Parts: sequence; structure tokens; C-alpha cells
Amino acid sequence: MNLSAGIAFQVLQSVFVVLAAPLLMGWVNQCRAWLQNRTAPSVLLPYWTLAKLFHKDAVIARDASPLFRLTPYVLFGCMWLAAGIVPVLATGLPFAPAADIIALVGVFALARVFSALAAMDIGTSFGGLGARREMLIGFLAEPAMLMTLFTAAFISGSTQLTTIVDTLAHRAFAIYPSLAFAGAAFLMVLLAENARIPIDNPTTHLELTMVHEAMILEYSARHLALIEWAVAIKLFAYMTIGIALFMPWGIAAAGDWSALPLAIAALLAKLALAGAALALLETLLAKLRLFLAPEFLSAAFLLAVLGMLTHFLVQA
Amino acid sequence: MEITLVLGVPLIGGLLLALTGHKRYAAELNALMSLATFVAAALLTGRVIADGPMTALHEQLFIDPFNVFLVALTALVAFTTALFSRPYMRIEQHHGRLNAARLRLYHSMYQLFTFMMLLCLLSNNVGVLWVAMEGATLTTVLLVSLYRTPASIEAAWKYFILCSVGIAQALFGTILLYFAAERVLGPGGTALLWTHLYAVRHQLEPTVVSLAFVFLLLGFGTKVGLVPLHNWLPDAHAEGPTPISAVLSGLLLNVALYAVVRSKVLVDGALGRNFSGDLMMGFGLLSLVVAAFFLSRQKDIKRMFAYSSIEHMGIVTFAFGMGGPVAAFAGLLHMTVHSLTKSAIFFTVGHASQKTGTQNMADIRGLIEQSPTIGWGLVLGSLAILGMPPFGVFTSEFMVLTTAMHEHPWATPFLLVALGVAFAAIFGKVQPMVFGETTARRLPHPPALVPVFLHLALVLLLGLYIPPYLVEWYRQAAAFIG
Amino acid sequence: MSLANQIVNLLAALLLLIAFAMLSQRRILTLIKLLAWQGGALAASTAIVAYSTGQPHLYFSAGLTVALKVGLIPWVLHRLIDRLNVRWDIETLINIPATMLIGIGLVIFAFALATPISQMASVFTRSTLGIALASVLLSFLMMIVRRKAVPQVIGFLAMENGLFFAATSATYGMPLVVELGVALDVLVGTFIFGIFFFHIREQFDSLDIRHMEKLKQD
Amino acid sequence: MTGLLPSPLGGSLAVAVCWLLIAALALLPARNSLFARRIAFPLGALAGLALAALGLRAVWLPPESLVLPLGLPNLPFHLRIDPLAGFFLTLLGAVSAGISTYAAGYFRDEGARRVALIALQYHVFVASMAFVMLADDAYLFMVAWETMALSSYFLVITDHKLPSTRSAGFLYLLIAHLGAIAILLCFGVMSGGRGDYTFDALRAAHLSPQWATVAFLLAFFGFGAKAGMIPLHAWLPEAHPAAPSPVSAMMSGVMIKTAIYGMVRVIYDLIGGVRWEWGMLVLAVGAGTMLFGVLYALMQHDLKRLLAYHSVENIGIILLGLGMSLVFIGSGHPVAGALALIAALYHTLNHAVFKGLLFLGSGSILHATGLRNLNDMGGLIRKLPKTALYFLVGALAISALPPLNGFVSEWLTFQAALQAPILENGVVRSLVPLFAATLALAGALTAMCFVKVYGIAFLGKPREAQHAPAGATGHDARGMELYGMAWLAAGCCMLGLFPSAVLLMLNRVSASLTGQGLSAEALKSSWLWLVPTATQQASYAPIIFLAVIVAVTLLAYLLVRRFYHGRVRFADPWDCGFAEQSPRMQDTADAFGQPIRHVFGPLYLMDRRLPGPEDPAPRFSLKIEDRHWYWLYLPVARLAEFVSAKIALLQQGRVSIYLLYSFLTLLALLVFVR
Repeated sequence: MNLSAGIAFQVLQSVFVVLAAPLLMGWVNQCRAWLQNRTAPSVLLPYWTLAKLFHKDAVIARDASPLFRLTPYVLFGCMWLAAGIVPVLATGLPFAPAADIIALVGVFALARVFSALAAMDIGTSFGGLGARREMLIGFLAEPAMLMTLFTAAFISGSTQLTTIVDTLAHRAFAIYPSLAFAGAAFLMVLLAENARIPIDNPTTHLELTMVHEAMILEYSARHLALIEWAVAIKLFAYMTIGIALFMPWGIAAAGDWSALPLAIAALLAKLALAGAALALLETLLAKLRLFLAPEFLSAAFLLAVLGMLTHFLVQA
Repeated sequence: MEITLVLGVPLIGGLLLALTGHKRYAAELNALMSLATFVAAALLTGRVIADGPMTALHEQLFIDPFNVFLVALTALVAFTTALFSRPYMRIEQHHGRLNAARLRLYHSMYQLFTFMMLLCLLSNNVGVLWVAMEGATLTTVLLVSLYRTPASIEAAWKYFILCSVGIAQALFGTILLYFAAERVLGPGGTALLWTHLYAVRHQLEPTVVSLAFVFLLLGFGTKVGLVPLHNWLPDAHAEGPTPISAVLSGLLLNVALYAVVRSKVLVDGALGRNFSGDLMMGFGLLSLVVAAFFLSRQKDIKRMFAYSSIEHMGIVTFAFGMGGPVAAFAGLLHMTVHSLTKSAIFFTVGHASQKTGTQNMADIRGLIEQSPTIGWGLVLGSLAILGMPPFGVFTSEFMVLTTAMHEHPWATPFLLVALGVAFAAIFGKVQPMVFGETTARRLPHPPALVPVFLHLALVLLLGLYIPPYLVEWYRQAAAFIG
Repeated sequence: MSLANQIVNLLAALLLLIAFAMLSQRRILTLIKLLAWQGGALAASTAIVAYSTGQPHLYFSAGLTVALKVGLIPWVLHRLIDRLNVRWDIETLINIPATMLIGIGLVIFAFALATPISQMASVFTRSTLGIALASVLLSFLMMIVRRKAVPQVIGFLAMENGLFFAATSATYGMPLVVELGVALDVLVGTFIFGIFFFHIREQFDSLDIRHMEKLKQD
Repeated sequence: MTGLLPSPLGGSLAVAVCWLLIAALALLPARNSLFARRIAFPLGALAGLALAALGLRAVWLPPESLVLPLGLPNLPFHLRIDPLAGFFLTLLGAVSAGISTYAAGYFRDEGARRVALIALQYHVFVASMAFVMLADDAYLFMVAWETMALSSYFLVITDHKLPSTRSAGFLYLLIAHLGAIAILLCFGVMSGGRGDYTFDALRAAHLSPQWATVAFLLAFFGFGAKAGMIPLHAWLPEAHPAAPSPVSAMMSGVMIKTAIYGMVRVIYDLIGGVRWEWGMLVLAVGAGTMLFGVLYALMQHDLKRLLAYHSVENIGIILLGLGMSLVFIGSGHPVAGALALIAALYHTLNHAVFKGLLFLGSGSILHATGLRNLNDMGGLIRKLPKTALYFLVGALAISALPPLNGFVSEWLTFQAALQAPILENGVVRSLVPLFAATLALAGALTAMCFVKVYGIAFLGKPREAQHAPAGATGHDARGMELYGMAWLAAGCCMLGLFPSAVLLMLNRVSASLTGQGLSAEALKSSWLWLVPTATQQASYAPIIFLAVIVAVTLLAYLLVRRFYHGRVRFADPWDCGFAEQSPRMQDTADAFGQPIRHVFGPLYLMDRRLPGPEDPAPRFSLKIEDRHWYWLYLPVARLAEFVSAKIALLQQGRVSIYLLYSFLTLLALLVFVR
């Protein structure tokens, strides 16, 4: 692998993720609409929404601090960074060693902290409420996520996503019970972290139960657009992490142009499937009361830990 | 020459002060006599540094590494206490608690008490040692009851009865010792001379000597304040005038312990086994633990520090009981630093209770506001006595603890519990007295602060650096204490 | 056994007897008399020991004992109780028969303790050491059970007598300087006790030491 | 060239003595406090810088030692500097430089006597810490150790008129003293009866496994009391907040690290022969401490108390690293052990820097507003923008967010935990990652807690009508205060961005202690990359990370500006259209912790006061108490009370009874002698 090809792959993947993320969002919404017997909006609707928002004038509360205006960019940057770390299209990207799975979780945490802080900045009652709930969900989701990743890391003996994916993709097929636990836990974390049902409802407003929406109530126009976009990238990143860990087959190696078309195709197929599954889940599940959220997430955490322990027990 | 001076000055001073009656300058005279004694003691010390141990007055007096530093210490503390008692007694007089006649008694008895203690230390004759010890009781008993309040009378009565009875046991012990020695040295003067006894200690009859030691330990131990013979001590300390509490704690206990240790040396020589050591360790540990638990129940500040003295005497007794060069060294050092620290504490306590008009700790508050020096003196002194480095008390406790740990590991839990409990008790009481909102008022005379900080500075110094000749004395003394 | 020896033994027994008598005596005046008698017995035994061993300073010691313990101190005590007007009432903390029983136990204990020592003692001291110890312990007991100040002091003085007896009969007397010092201490002590009686009377209106139980741990 | 530089040991000694001199000088011109106010602290800070440089040098040089003609006759003061001591001296010097600088500004307006006293105690405190690290015999160590406790005690009770301060000081000194007794005992056990208390002798002593374990337990207890590990932590949340803020920073930042130093020195260096069972104990206590600390921190509304509980938490994290290292070394995997040890030491350094910074920030808030209660704060970012910036750096760092320093050490700790598969013992192997899971939990909770702190103190609007208490300056930190905070904030960034340099230094420390450093591959990687074992296994490049994140953020910004516009209108907050907005409707600190209270309810001892429906001025109050009080501290106190009540029966005031005691003692002894 030469460096320039690697960088080209890196740039390609980053741009691809950023551009494709709203599409995934649109796809999930479309599937959900179908499943709920509604007329589905266009799959491209998120793009139009973003464009519309970017055109508007931003309205900001009078006493907002610089932190408030900085946060959308930070969020967007964080998610973009995450998109660059995860081996979406190819493994062995030149940037990948700069951050491993722990750093990846760190990036998500950084984004969460900033969005929570921004929510509290204006000093409204909903902002504080949202921040508090977001951090409540975060404090359980984050370790669960980390433990899930650790299970994979123990299997492959590395915390580099590249190495993990390489190991998992190129091994002889074997059933890892630990990965089953981890997969379940990861799914739960994914739902919680991306503000999906049963923890949060991405389409709700003006409800006392909202979490993520409560945090971004004060945002408008381009700031809101960036946040929405970041949310889309986050969902995309999570899904690709899931794919990388549990369905890594077909991924290309950086610089291997010939494998790229296949990788893209495989990725799109897998994402389509995952998106549909997500929509299905969201349709089947009901939203939990907020105070059941910790139980849900501690279950995820315990599953993840159990997965890790299973790994040791089965290995030993 | 210096020896006679050391003894002569306070004796003459006592008689002089008794005869002249209370004059305006009596307090100054008292301090001056004490200074003269101190100078004499310093000369003596210098002489010993130059010439080594010596005897005087037909061997009736002697000075060796064991008593030389105690003589110096006694003279020093007696001097600084005299300095302290000058303003203290003025203020007492000002507050109308004492009149001229009592002050006359006080000053002359103070000198005589000093004389008695120095005589105890310097006497080579075990009998004379006893006489002087009883003399020290007699001189202080009137001082304890100086205020003539019911409480002080009661305290003095208990002090007198318990110590007299105790000391009577010591006389029986002395007689038994003489009885044993006579068979080796023959009747007559030499059989009671410590230097001679020491020379023949291996030939003394073991049964008699061990019996003698029981009586001596019990007798002198009463004055040391060993539990359960200690009951006079807190009363006497609490009810007497504070300078007397200072010298009782700082000096008398040391001198009594000195007598015990002198006896121990002979007994060990005669018995060859660690009979005396075991007894002393037992008493030391018991005193330490019991006193530590008593501490937390005290309401009277002087009483509390009296218990602290019992506790520390317990430590020293335990150290001497363990024996060995390190422990004995530690014991000697602890005697020194305890008497310096404890007398400094009593100085501050005296002024503190004068300032607040009470000895009840609950009513003494926030000293550091009204009089920072007294407050700091009290808190630093208390911390020092609790064994906080870098003060010297820690040094000796360090040595005692470490020695105990490898020689008598069973004792360490007791030591630690006692030290911990004592810390919680004393510091828990001292802190609110020193800090917080104040209740103190101004004193009619400036308090005596030089003695306090002089003592604390010495203790601090001993925590960081022990002068070589002191080390040498301690070592030699420790060598024969064994 | 020489005559002197026998007399000393007799006096020793007398001493012990007096000690017991004091233990059982309820009246102060009688106590003081007994104290004087005890002093007399002590002086006599000292003189006999001085005679038979030819030690001149023991004569001096005997003289001192007579002057102090038979003369001066009982006289002072007499004056004191006259002045204080406390002749009659002597109460004890434990009743007298029980005290006596304990006393007997103490004597046996003292003898048992002194026997091994007596074996090696010189001629005079065979039994005297045990008796001296016994009388010291008895006086101690007396101090414990009496609840008035004066009898307590008398007990103390009786204890000193026992000690003196031990000193003279067991060891042919202590060196003179010591004896003088001890005598001086006893004398001064008695005077101070006397002063104290007045102080106590003044402060507590009674010489009952039960009034002096204020200083305690609660 | 090197000959011209002072030797690290001599230099460090000179710095410590210099601090003592400053202390002494502070006392002299008490009336004219020019020295104490203007000169003492900057001078102290310079000395700190020098010490940091000397310490750094010492890490790379062979150990040096020196004997001073002071101390005990048999045991003069021994001094020694080795990489471990060098590392901790660097920590002390660097952090104290920042704190002293800050203190120079902070104490400017205090009363003359007070500032002189603080300068005296402060510098004795710093000097004693230096001596703790330089000490090479048990006696000097104990003297320095207790002097440190004593001087910090006096600093804690600076505001002694408040009863709470006094009781905090008392509790602190008491537990410190008990810990010191245990340490002393530990030295006694280690010397094993030979009576030689130089560290050389202790090092040379070969203890049987039982005695080694006893020594370990004593050291763990003794140093743990100082570090604030549960259940001996009770003093920490009381004492740290009570002190003036620079002192809190010093205590939380540096002083409790001396306990870590002591632990490492005694366990690794002096006892030696590490056993993995010890590691399991340390792990368990560490995890408990960590979770306890953070969960209680979440319940606090007093800012400094909250920070103090976070110190407890971070000590837990450090213990976790130490425990793992003991487990690895004890099971014969020194390389992994070295990694865990390095992680622990790295976190020690990091915590010193960011906790120092946070306490200084809280000091600035206190100075400006007179407030410590978060429930009364709000919107400070507008009033104190500079403090807000530095505090944000500290908050992000302690929340273990990349690319700041807290993340690096937690990352290393995770990496160490991920070495677990090499362990042979199945139970231990699966327990170690479990502890890593608790670390993940604690990290996320910390982030939550600091969102709470920052969001409530700095963001939003002031919650209560401002009635500025007396002494509040009302303006942002300035001058020296800012420089001090800036120095530490820069430290947070540097330690986060250039971890490989620190790693090399710690590798040297570990190598000198355990004889084993990191793998060769880890050491030869370039300075950009932090590689704990092998590049294949794990790596982290904070600089690249930061560069990318800044680049993408900027890119996003520029693209938005380029293709769209930057128009902004200002309006009232929307808040879903609720019209009746008042600042009191914002979340308070207590409200923010409410979900956690809900989830971890049984852990807390709560006393909640809800306002009644008719209450004209409704107030919600909440008191969270530490359960340890009720099962540990109070029973011990009651036991002591009970025993002393029984013993007091000895003294009933009756002279006859006293005589009877003497009599019975006499009889008993006479029986005994026969």
C-alpha cells in the first residue's frame, strides 16, 4: 500500500460517509413509513431539509455564549472524524492508527458533552432537562459500547479497528458466543445513542419525554442543519461499526482499488438491510418510560460484560 | 564545687525567701535564684563534659551520664517555670486569688522543691534519695493547696496521703535493698551508696532484691503516676497553681522515674533475668492505655494534660522496661522532651485559663484570636506532645515503637490504640480552644512567652538534631540501664 | 537464742499486737496512745539491738524514736484533736471483725513472704522482717478502712513505725544521715498533716474524708 | 556541560531549603506584608519550576544519595533521588509553580497577618512534600510526612471561625495521624528486627511472604488514608473544600499524590517481591473508591466538595492502574505490569494538573462571586470568560475526553486491562477486564458530573438574585491568577498532546523500579504516536487527532460560510414557546443529579425536604450523607467512648479506694514475685 493511495482512500471514505449519511437517514424514515402504512417521503428528503435549513437566517437567544455557536461545528467535526476512523470501505487507512476504539468512544463522548453543554447554555428549562437525560443515557451507554468493543478487541488481540476487522473478516468461520452477546448489547447501545425508540423518539417535539430534541430546541438554521447532519453521520458511523464488527465480510484493503466496487456494493446492501431492520425495530417497540432507560442500558452493559466474560470462559 | 553550688543555691534561696517574707521583688528573686541554680547546673554540666563523671562530699553526691542531663533539665525547667510564674502569680494576685503570705510560701517552697529534686538526682545515697523524694512531696503538698479552695484541699490531701503511703513502700524497699547490700558490703555508710551497690549488684541476694524492687517500684511508681497508683496526679495537677502543675509534670515525675530506673539497674544485675523489665513494661503499657482512654472524658484542661503526663510516663516506663540501648535511649530522650513540652503546655494553659477565667475546656474558645502567641503555643505544644514530627517527642516515640515492634510485637497494638485514642482525645479538645470565636480577655500583665517558645524550640531541635554530647550521655546511660 | 534476741522478738510481737489493736480501735485518743506505745516498743527494740551489736548510732536512733514517736508526735496529735474537738467518732468503712479477719490473712501472707528471706538473715532478723512487713500491711489496711482524716494519718504514722522497725531490727539500722532525714520527713509530715486538719475543717466543717470525693471522673 | 548544572539531588535540596527560607521570611516582616504578599509566592513558583527541571533531569540520571548530619544519632537524614523521586518532584515542582503563581494573585488582598501565616504554612507544606520524595530513610520520611500533614492541617483551618472548618481539620489530622502510625508500623515490619531504618536496609531485607503481606497491608492502609481511598476517605471531602482554593488545589493536586508516591516506593521498591493477590485487593479497593467518589460527586452542590469527591474518584483510577500492575508483575508479566504502572503514574500526573486547575478555577469563582454552592450560580461564562475557558479545559480533561490529558491515562489504563489474556489464572483474567468496565462507567459518570458543573455554574442564567457576599470582587481572575491557571491548562493540553515523551520518562521510572520497561516496539515508535505495546495492537496519535478534528471543524465552518451565509438574528430564547421563563426554572445541581439518585438510590443516605403546596417561597433541600459514617466511623467512636466510660469508673474520688488500689497492687505484685 502506498501512502498516496491510502490518503486517497481515506478522503474518499470520509467524503462518502458525510454525503451518504443523510441518505441512510432517509432510507430508515422511508422504511418506517412503509412499515407504518404511511406514505413514505422521498429518500432524499433529509438533503432537502438540510439545504432549506442552511438557507435560513440563524436565530440565536440573546445571551448565548460562544460555546453555543461553536458546538454545531464541533459536533459535526467529531462525527466526521469518527467516520474517518471506522473502516467503512477499507481497512488499513492511514489515519486509522491515530485513534482506536477507545478513542472512538472518546470522540462520541466529546460530542455528547459539547451538545449537553450547549443545551444548558441558554438557561431554559428544557435545555437542562435534555442535557441531564442525555448524560444519564450516556453514562450507561458509553461503558456498554466500550465493553462491546473490548470483546472484539479481546478476540483479535487489538484495539485497532483495522486489525479487529482484518482479524474478523479473514478468519475461518467460527461462532463466537461472546460476539452474540456483544452484538445484542451493541444493538441496544445503538438505539440509545442515536436517540431511537425505545429510548427516545427522533420525531417527537413538545413532549416531556424528549431527550435529544430537548437539547437542540434553541438551534435553528445552519446550526440546526449541522447538528442534524452530525446526527445522521453518527447513525451511519454506528451502523458501520456494527457492520465492521459483526458482518465485516467484503471490506477492501486501503489502496486496493479493484476491491472497492465490491466493497461499496456490499456496504450499501448491508446498510440497506440494517436500516430496514432499524425501522422494523422502531415500529415494533414502544418507547420506554425515561426511568426504564437506565434498566434498558444496564441490561446492555451487563450483556456486554457477559460477552466479555464468555470470551474468557470459552477461551479458557 | 559546682555540685554544692547546684544544691546550695536553691536551699539558700528557699530559706531566704521564707525568711524575708513577701516582698515586691520576691518573684524576681525567685527567678534570679533559679537562674543562679541553672547557671550552676550549666557549669556542672560543662565540667562533666570536660572531666566526665564525678563524686563529691564523701561520695554522698555523684554525677554520671544518667543524672547529668536530668540535673540540667531540672534546673532549666525550674528556671523557665520561675520566669513563667512571675507574671502568672502577679495576675493571680491581681485577680485576688492569692495574698502576700501565700506568695511567700509559694516562692520559698518553690526553691525548696527545686532543691529536693536536685538532691534526689545528685544523691549517691539511696536513703537520701528517698528522703529527698519525700521532701519533694512535702514541699509541693502545700503548694497544691495554695488556693485553699475545697477542691485544692481535697486534691492536696489525696496527693499527700497517696504519695506518703507510696513513698513509705519505697522506704521498705530501700530497707530491703540495704538488707541485701549489707550482707555484701558490710554495715555502715557504703551499703546505701549507689556507686557501691552498682559495683556489687551481681552479688546481691536475688529474692530480697526482687522483693525490694516490688516495693521500690510501687513506691516511686506512685509518684511517677503509674496506673493504678496514679489517682493523686490529675487532682493535684488540676487544682494546684499552674507553675506547680508544670514542675510536677515536667520534673517530679521524671525524678521519680529516675529513682525507679536506678533501682531497676541494681535488680537486673542481681537477678540476671528481666523481672523488673517485665513489671515496668506491664505498668507502662497499662498506664499508657488507661490514661489514653481517660483523656477523652476530661473537662478540665489541666486535668487532661495531667492524664497526658501519665500516658507519657507510661511510654517511658515501657521503654525502660523493654531495655536495650535503643529503647533506653528513647526513654531518656522522651523524659527530656516530655518535660520540656509538657511544661510549655502548662505555661500556655495557665495563661489561657487566666484569660478566660476558667479551666473548663468548654468555656475556653478561640485563643488564637485574642492572643495568638498563647494559642499557637498551646496548639504546637499539644501537637508536639501527641508525637507529631518534627518535634522531639516523635523521635523518641519512633524509637520506642520500632523497638517494641521487633522485640515485643504483642505490645504494639496497645501502643498504637493508645496513641491513636490519645491523639483524637487531646487534639479534639485543643482545637476548639485554640481556634474559633474567642472568649478570652486581656490580662493585667503581659504573659510569659519566652519560656513557652524556648521549650518548644528545644523540642523542635531535638526532633531534628541531637547534640553529640547529649547523645553520648544518653548512650552511656542507656548502656548501664541496659 | 540470746536474751536480747528473745526480747527483740517479744517486742516485735508486741508491735504486731499493737498494730492489731489499732486496727480494731474505735476511739482516737486510744489510737494515739497505742501509737505512742508502738513508738515505745520500737525504741526499746532499737536500743536492745544497739546494745547487743554495739552500734552507737542505734542508740541515737532509739533516742530519736523516743523523742519523736513517743513524745512529740503523740503530743502534737493530742493537741490537734483537742483543738479540733474530734475525740469520739470513728467509723470504719468495713466492720471491725471483717477487718480483723483480713488482717490475719495479711499477717500470714507477710510471714509466708518473709520466710525465705528470714532464712538468710542475721540473728536478730529471723522473724522481725515478717513482723515488720505484717505491721506495715496492717497499717495500710487501717488507712484504707478509716474514713476520718486523723485515724488515717495515725495509720500512716504506724506504718512508718513498722518501717523503722524493719530498718533497725533487720539491718542494724540505716546510716545515720538517712535516719535523720527520715525522722525529719516524718516530723515535717506530721506538722503538715496537722495544718491540713485545720484546712479541711475550715473548708468542709468536718474531718470526714467522705466529703472529699468531689474530684472524680464522671 | 553537565558538570556545570547542579546535581539533581543537591538542587532539589536547595529548592526545598529555599521554600523553607521563604516560609521563615514570610513570618519576619509580619507588619509590612510586602514580602508575603508580593514576593513569597512568585519566588516559590520559580523554585517550583527549578525543581521540576531538576526532577526531569533526575529521571534520566543514575540515582544519587546524600547523608545530612541531622536526625537521629543512629539514623541521620538520608536523601536520595532516583527516577521515581525525580518524576514526583517534577510533578510537585510543575504543579506547585502554577498554584503558587495563582496564589500570588489570590492572596493579594488578604489581611497582612493572615497572608504571612498562609505564606509560611504553604511553603513549609511544599517543602515537606519535597522532603517526602527525597527521603531515603524511615525517620526522615516520617518527619517530612507528618510535617506535611501538620502544615496542611493549619492551612485547612485558615478559616477557623467556621465550625465546619474546624471539624474538617480535626478529622483530617486524625486520619492522617492514624495513617502515619500504620506507615510507621509498616517500616517496623519491613526492618524485621534489625533496627536499621535506612531505605537501603529495608530494600535489602528479605521478608517472608506473610510478613511481606503484613507490610503491604499496613502500607496500603497508611498511604490509602492519605490518598483518600474508601473507607478512609471521610476527611477528604471535608478538608479540601475548607481550605483556601490554592491550598485545596495543592492538597488535591499534589498532596494526595505523595500517598501514591509512598505506595509505589514502599510496595515496589522497598518490599519488593510483589504478589498478585495484593493487586486484586488494590483493584477491588480502587474500583470501589472510584465509583464511590464519582457517585457522591454527582450528588454534591458545593463546587469544592464536588471536586474533592472527584479526587477520591481519581485516586481510585490510579489505584486501579497500580492494582493491575501488581497483578501482572505478581503473575510474572513484568512488561504488562510496567504498562499498568506507567498508566497509574501518568494518571497521577494528569490528575495533579487538571485537579489543580479546577480548584484554582473554583477559587476564582469564589473570589469573584463569593459562591460555592452551584445552586446559586449560573451564567458565569459571561462574567468570568477567562476563568470559564480554563475551567472548561480542566473539565474536559477530567472527563477523559480526547485529546486532553485525562483521556491519555485512562486510555493507557484500558490498554493495560486489555493485556489480561496473558494471565494464567482464569478468575483473575476475567476480573481484570471487569474492573476496566467499572473504569468506563466511572469515566462516563465523570463526564456527566462535569457537564453538570460547567452547565450549571458557567452556562445558563444566574439562578438566584445576586446578593454578592462580602469579599466578592465581582471581576474575573486577572494577572497572576490567570497565569497560574494558564500554566496548568497548558499542562493539560501538553500532557494530552505529547504523551509519548511522558511515556518515555515513565518508562525509565518503571525500569528503575521493577527492572522492566515497555516493549522495544513501544519505545521505538515515533513521537507522534503513543504505542503501549505494538502498533498492531493499539496506538493513539493525539496531535493528528487534534489536527484532524480542528481541520474538519474549520472546514465545516468555512464551507458553510462559503456556500451559504453567516447571518444571525438575536431573539429571546424559544424554549418550546413557553412564555413564563425565569432563571429559577433552570436545572439546579441537585436536579441534575436526580436521575443518578434514582438509579443508585440505595447507595445514598438521603435527607430530602420537599416544599409544601402552600409554600410562598418554595425551596427544595437535599442532604446526602456518607454511609461510611454510620457503619465505620461512628461505631469506632462509640466503642472508644464506651471503653473510656468503663475505665472512668476507676476514678470515683474516694481516697480509700485509691489506697485500696495501691494495696491490691502491692499484694498482687508480692504474690507475683514469689
